[in-house]
Amino acid sequence: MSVQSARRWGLVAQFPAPLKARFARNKLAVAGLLVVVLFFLFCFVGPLLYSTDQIHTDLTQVNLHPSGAHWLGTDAVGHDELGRLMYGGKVSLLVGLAAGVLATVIGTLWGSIAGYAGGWVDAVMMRVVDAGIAIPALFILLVVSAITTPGVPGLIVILGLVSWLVPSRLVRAETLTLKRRDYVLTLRAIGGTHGRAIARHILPNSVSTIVVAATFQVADAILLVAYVSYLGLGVQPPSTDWGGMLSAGLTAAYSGRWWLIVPPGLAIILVVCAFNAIGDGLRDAFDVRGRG
Amino acid sequence: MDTLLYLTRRIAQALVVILIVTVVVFGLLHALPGGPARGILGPQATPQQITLFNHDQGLDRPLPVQYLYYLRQLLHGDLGTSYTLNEAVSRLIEQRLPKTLVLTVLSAVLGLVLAIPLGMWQAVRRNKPADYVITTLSFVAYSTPVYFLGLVLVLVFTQVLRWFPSQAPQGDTVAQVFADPVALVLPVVTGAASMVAVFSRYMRAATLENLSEDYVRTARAGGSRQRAILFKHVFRNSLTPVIAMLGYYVPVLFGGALVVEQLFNYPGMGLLFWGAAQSSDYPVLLGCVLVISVATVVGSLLADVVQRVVDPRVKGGLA
Amino acid sequence: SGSSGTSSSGSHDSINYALPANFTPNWILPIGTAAHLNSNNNAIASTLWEPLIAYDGSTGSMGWNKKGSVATAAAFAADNKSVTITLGDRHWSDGKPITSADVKFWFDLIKANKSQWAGYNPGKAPDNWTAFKTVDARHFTITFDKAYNPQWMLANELSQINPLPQHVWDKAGDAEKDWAYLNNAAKNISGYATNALWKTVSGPYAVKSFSTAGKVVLTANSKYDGGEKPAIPTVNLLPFTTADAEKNALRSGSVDYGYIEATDLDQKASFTAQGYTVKPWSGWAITYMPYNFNNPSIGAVFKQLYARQAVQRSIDQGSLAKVIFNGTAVPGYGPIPQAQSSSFLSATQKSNPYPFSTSAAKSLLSSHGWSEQGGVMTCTSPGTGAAQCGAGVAKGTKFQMQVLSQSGSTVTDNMMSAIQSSLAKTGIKFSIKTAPVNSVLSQTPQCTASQSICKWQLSFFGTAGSWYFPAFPTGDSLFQSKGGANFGNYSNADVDKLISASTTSSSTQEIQEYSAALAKDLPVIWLPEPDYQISVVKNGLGGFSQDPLANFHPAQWKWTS
Amino acid sequence: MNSILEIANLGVVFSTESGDVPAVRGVSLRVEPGETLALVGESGSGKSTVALAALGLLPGNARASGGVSVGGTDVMGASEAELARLRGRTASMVFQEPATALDPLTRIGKQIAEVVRNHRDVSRQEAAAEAAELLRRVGIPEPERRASAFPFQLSGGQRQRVVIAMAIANSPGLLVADEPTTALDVTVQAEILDLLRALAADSGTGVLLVTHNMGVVADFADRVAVMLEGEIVETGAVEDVLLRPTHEYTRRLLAAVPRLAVTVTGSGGGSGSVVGEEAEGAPVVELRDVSVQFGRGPRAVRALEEVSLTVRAGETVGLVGESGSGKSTAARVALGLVAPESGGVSLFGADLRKARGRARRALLAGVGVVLQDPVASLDARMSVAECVAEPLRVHRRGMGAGERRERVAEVLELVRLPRELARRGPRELSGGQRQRVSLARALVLEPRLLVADEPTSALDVSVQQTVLEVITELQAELGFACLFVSHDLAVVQQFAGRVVVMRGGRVEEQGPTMSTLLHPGTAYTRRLIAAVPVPDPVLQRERRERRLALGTGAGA
Ligand SMILES: Nc1ncnc2c1ncn2[C@@H]1O[C@H](COP(=O)(O)OP(=O)(O)OP(=O)(O)O)[C@@H](O)[C@H]1O
Ligand SMILES: Nc1ncnc2c1ncn2[C@@H]1O[C@H](COP(=O)(O)OP(=O)(O)OP(=O)(O)O)[C@@H](O)[C@H]1O
Ligand SMILES: [Mg+2]
Ligand SMILES: [Mg+2]
Repeated sequence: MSVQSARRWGLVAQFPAPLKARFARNKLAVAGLLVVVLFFLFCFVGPLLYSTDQIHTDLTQVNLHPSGAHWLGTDAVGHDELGRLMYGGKVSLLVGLAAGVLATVIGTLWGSIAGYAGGWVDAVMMRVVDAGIAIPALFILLVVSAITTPGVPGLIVILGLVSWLVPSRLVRAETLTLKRRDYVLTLRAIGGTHGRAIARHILPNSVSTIVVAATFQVADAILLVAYVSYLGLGVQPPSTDWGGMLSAGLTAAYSGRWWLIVPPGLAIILVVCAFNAIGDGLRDAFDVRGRG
Repeated sequence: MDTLLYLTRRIAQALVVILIVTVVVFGLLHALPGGPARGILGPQATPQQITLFNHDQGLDRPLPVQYLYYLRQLLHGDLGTSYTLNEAVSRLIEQRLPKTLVLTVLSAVLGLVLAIPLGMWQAVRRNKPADYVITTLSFVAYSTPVYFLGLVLVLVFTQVLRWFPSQAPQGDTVAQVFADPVALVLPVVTGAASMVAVFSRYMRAATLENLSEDYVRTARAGGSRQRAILFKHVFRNSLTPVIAMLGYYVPVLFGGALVVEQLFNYPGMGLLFWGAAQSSDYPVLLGCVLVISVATVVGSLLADVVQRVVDPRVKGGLA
Repeated sequence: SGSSGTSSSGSHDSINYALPANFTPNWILPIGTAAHLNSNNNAIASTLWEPLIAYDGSTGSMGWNKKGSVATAAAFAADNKSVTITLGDRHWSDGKPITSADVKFWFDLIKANKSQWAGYNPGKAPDNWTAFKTVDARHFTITFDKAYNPQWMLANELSQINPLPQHVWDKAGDAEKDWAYLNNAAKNISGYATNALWKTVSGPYAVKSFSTAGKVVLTANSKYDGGEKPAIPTVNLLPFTTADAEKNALRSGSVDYGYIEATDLDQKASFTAQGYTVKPWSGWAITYMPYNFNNPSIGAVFKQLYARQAVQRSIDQGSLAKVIFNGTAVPGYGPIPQAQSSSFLSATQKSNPYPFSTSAAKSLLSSHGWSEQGGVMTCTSPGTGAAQCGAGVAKGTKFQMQVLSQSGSTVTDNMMSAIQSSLAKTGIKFSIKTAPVNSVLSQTPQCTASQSICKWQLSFFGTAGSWYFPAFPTGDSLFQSKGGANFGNYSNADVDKLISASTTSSSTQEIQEYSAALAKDLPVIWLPEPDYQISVVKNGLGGFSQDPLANFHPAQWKWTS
Repeated sequence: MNSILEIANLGVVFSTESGDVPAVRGVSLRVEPGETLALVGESGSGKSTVALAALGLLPGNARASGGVSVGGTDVMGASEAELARLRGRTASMVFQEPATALDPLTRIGKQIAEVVRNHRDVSRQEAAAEAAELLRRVGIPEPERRASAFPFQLSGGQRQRVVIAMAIANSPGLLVADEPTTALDVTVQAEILDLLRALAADSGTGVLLVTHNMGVVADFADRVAVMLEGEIVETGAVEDVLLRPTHEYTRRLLAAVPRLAVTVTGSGGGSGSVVGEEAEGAPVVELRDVSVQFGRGPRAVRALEEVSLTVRAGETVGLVGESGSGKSTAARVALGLVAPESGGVSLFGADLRKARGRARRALLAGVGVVLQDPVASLDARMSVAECVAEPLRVHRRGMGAGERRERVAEVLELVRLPRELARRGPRELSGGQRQRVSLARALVLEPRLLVADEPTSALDVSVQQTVLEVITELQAELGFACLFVSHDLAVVQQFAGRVVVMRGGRVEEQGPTMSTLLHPGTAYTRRLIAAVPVPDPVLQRERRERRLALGTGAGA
């Protein structure tokens, strides 16, 4: 059952068989995959089955308890909460996924170039990364969001731009060891180009590092979206995301309106957990050492 | 000698990093449209007052001049004066930083003290139920937004159970803060939660890796018990990579401190920073970012140095 | 010491008052620059140095509170071109009498340093005060440049005067040097409780401690001989980082006088059960969203009155106040605060000339050459004719606008969502961008169409009310052409005339006309005025009413049980 | 019976993702006190598995059947606590890899003392003193001072001695040594074998020695067991097995062992020597006074100092010397992978450092490279075909896919690899196959220069022989120059026409192989040759005596 569900996921299907098997053996990872798939279905297919108006507010229907008409009640401006969960989930998942991937792509390029070039190029590029790590992301977020409206694409770019640093360090470290591998040296000794070395040897061999980093980046990005929304820098109405829903719901914590807090809170926790578990499973699966 | 050379290099690098930070931060701040004056003086301010403000703060000069001026001030240890708080930035930091340090250091210590044994234990019980349970818990701890976790803790422990006060200690000095240890519990726990999650994962991975090292087999062949091998050998070998991560964790700790300080009414650096961002208080913002980046750089420097102490191999390695 | 961590002052010898979220007191001097003199610092300063004329709402209605003033009478000349003021028989805490010299000291300081002074507005005080003449130790005369409405002069100008202890503070005998000296001394917060300069006070309280983290302890001034004798010996003013932190403190009972947010109103019962009373505190303020009439893309549309009417008619202030604000806001239809009854309010404004109706709004647009395309109203019939879009509106212009709105408040976010939704029903696309309030203010300046900074269209900075008036609610800097706070460059010659008339003539006729004119001409989008704060007050604390000018008056607080 | 080790009908199965691997089947053997049993056999035949089973140290995925008893204790049935009491006292083990066998963060004295205190109730000081004494016994100079060294501060040979010191700390009855010397060069190897021999003689310790080096077997063992595919195929006294093998596999194994000619009468000399002595070809690669330094400051390593050497067309030059003497570095300098600090390098008469772009590529197109480590030389993510085709993709860009496939198949055939292998990944090959793939890649462009760094180090002797034959044939056909790096003097003697002996980054001596190796000009070369064990127990015994007489002053 679990192996099958893992197989259904496209990405896994491309991995060599033992990898897939090793991933499938990690029960948490498979559960994580299942959760992610379910949430994607919930957010993208769910609205077809349970349709609600998420564009207009309805001030006559605010703060209603869960009922047959509104399975999870309504929020402070009259949106159906279950529908909102799907609607906001689209943004959270999309932004998380895209920002995580963007950060990984930038980090991978930066890190592999720095690591491969070495010398002063590496020194300069890595000082930039150090400086990036040393500047609080919050500061960048505040400044950038003061300049431009963070729509969904904007948010993706901003979050991608503040979170590529860690993957870039990882990939650089990986590149540093890979470029000294004998097959790269052999290629250099017979006159192969740098581009070929990076494209044919270094990147493919760091793919495990990169894929694992990407998974964790996605998890972190979803959390970051939530954090950013808490600070009031998230997407704007009529759009929303789970973080925005949660922080808006926080004010209702003492009013007993649990349905405004628990569902988005759980959704965030579950999805972030799930991506972490997948990342963990992938790392285990790629890691040939320490088995058995 | 070697160490000295290494340290000089690292410090030089750190200075370069901080210089880059000041340029970036300064540039970004001044890229903001509108300038701070209207925000600081409020809607009622007259255009004359705004001009006067800009002149007083030197904001009417060309940007490079302002930057050089700022650098010169910095070299004299002067971080400028807050636009809104009627204090020198250095004084503000002097007042707030120790409070935040108390919180973050306690959180970090608590986090590590819990995470390290947990991670080792998980590695030993790999893929057993205990490992799964702790892994799941640490994923949950990591995945819960800090503000949500804090809210839940406040709700449960201060409003329902009433075990702890809802506010962190309200004293202004470190000594006063420590005088009220009960009030420190919730803020410290909130700050430590994600730390435990992250570092127990690191520790688990490092321990697993070390357990498959040849030296473990050698020790076992010499008749050492599992427990002795874990504590005498694996522990120290696994700790080094974890220490290396600590340096880069400083900014994350500060981010967490911001939320904790908000939740528990504890005016420290995080709130100073947040308040300054809200009120366009550039000198304070610059000061805070500078402090955080220096802390990060110093943190990773310290982590390196500690690593050199713990791991004799590192000497001469990376430099 | 961690006093606020424990329970509130059971002894009735003290009171714990929660300051607004994220505000730390940091200025003691009753004079200073705009950056220092915000209303909370002001409130603390006025309890230490009593104002000459306390013109506020602390007695229950807007007027001159003589008990809290140093002056006892103000006699305007028949031509309304000067006033002669009588001081009460009052003394500084060091025993010296309060004399005209102390007022003149203030007058000279402000005259000489007016550009630095927070209260300065060109053409207004002190520019329009031409002379200060000391009659005797307790009488003096101030002459104006022309005739003024005495009520306006008292409420908005003379009320700013604050007698200062000249015998202690006049170190140099030179107004400029004294200003610099005093401002410098005030820059040392840690000296507030110790510096001898701040020990000579005239108000009901003196500073006992003033922590740099913002906690202020006031202690009753035993030498106080004015009308507002302090009833509680010790007043603790407590800073809070966030409203949530403050509410947690309230819930655990460690605050006697705090506040909650509109969204918390349904927890009223839990606060009542804890021995609190919930008392909304409404402000003497209006709330609005300015249009940027100079915006290059949509400014021309904003200039059309029918377009502004369509917008205003799409906003359901009644529902917003009731649902979003939980009843803690009052709909406002014009430039005069409506939470309090006053003689300034016109019948036109009160009766709401543009009641909510999206269908009416829609037909307004359709009848002026707009038609809906893809859900958004689009100008299809440009021109200046009666049934056309109007001057400057090009064919194909879409009725879409963006507001730069203050972040950090759930209620504001909800209100914006609701407005967005109802505007959409009219066919007006309304998008929202949020930023911290300071950022909003910085990014929505007065501008001309060619400036890059002029891209803003609508601005909202009124989570806690957009504009707090002095006692006399004139609109001179708000809606007068080129007014200092007329962000959107609204300009209407008739209104300009009414505004100047309201400050000079001595009847309320002009200001009522001004109220009616702006209620009809819609210089901004009128929005509900939220309460200044929803106070939560320990049972047994009484003897005061909450001042709509948003100042607190500790001397009025009493433990009654 | 009082055998110290008795294994009866041992079977071990590993469970892996791809199914169960039966590694050992029905192995029975015994070791008497004071006796050395050598376990030999082809790579992957289960030698290490037997050794680990003897101490109950099999990894978690192994299932064992049969009986193992050490000093009367049943190892299979024992609890972890019982095993802990047994290990390090009754039986102990020396592992193959000295680099990773020690805890990098614990001082070596403490690690030895730990073993002592595991089994004897002695104070810390006493244990420390004993550790120092053990270090002295294994021949580490200044043992008191060295006891406080960390493993990384020791050379490989010294580290291996520390592991041995740990193993003999409690005078065990049984010592299991799994390839204790493979990672070490011959001089150090000889010393360690002497040490083990002394131990066996002094304290009557029984030794189970796992090795693939027949010289070591001849030097050291009393009896030999030969393993093939998890089973023991032949057992007997060392003279019998090595000199009169009965099983066909044993015979094959012994036939492939390269023998170092030690007298002038020995045939020796491969094809290389034919051209070698005249040395008339044009210089293909030339190092002139090359110095190389790694690192900076006080930790700098001078890897090469004023090294000059020339390889001419059609000639094979053997580069020999002890480990760390700079052989690989010299090869890398020749390839342009390491920039010399001073001195010059020319390739085909041109200065590689000055060549740029197209010219550089043209120069390098004539170079074939086999680097030292066969595992690291192939990208595990490529198929064999892709690996071999890579030089074609770099230099013959116009070549069509079909043509390329043809050429790859051709070369694979040259190195005696079946065509089907082309689709597999490097991980799915044996070590020997991998090394041949790497050779195929070096030959695919028909090079004018082949630089081969230990191209046979990881191979079984039988595979090694095949590979060397291939290179020789090709050289005869293509006439390329060959720089051949090896620490195995026997191989070099067979294969190279000229030999360059290196020591500590300098060229110690060079000359035609035959004359240099038979009449070495320096004491260093003599010592190097004397330390090579020959796979003949009788001959080897004589050689050992002579070597000891020569005096091994060289402390590691
Ligand atoms: N942990 C393991 N898991 C799965 N298979 C293993 C494991 N260890 C060894 N094997 C397999 O068992 C067989 C025997 O391995 P072993 O290490 O005993 O060989 P060996 O004779 O020592 O070879 P070598 O001379 O190369 O060291 C091999 O086929 C090997 O692939
Ligand atoms: N990249 C490097 N950085 C630092 N030192 C190095 C590096 N490569 C080699 N060395 C050092 O240079 C010296 C010569 O090394 P080299 O690899 O050439 O020896 P070798 O003769 O090939 O030894 P082996 O027989 O073990 O392969 C050694 O001391 C080695 O430790
Ligand atoms: Mg083996
Ligand atoms: Mg080498």
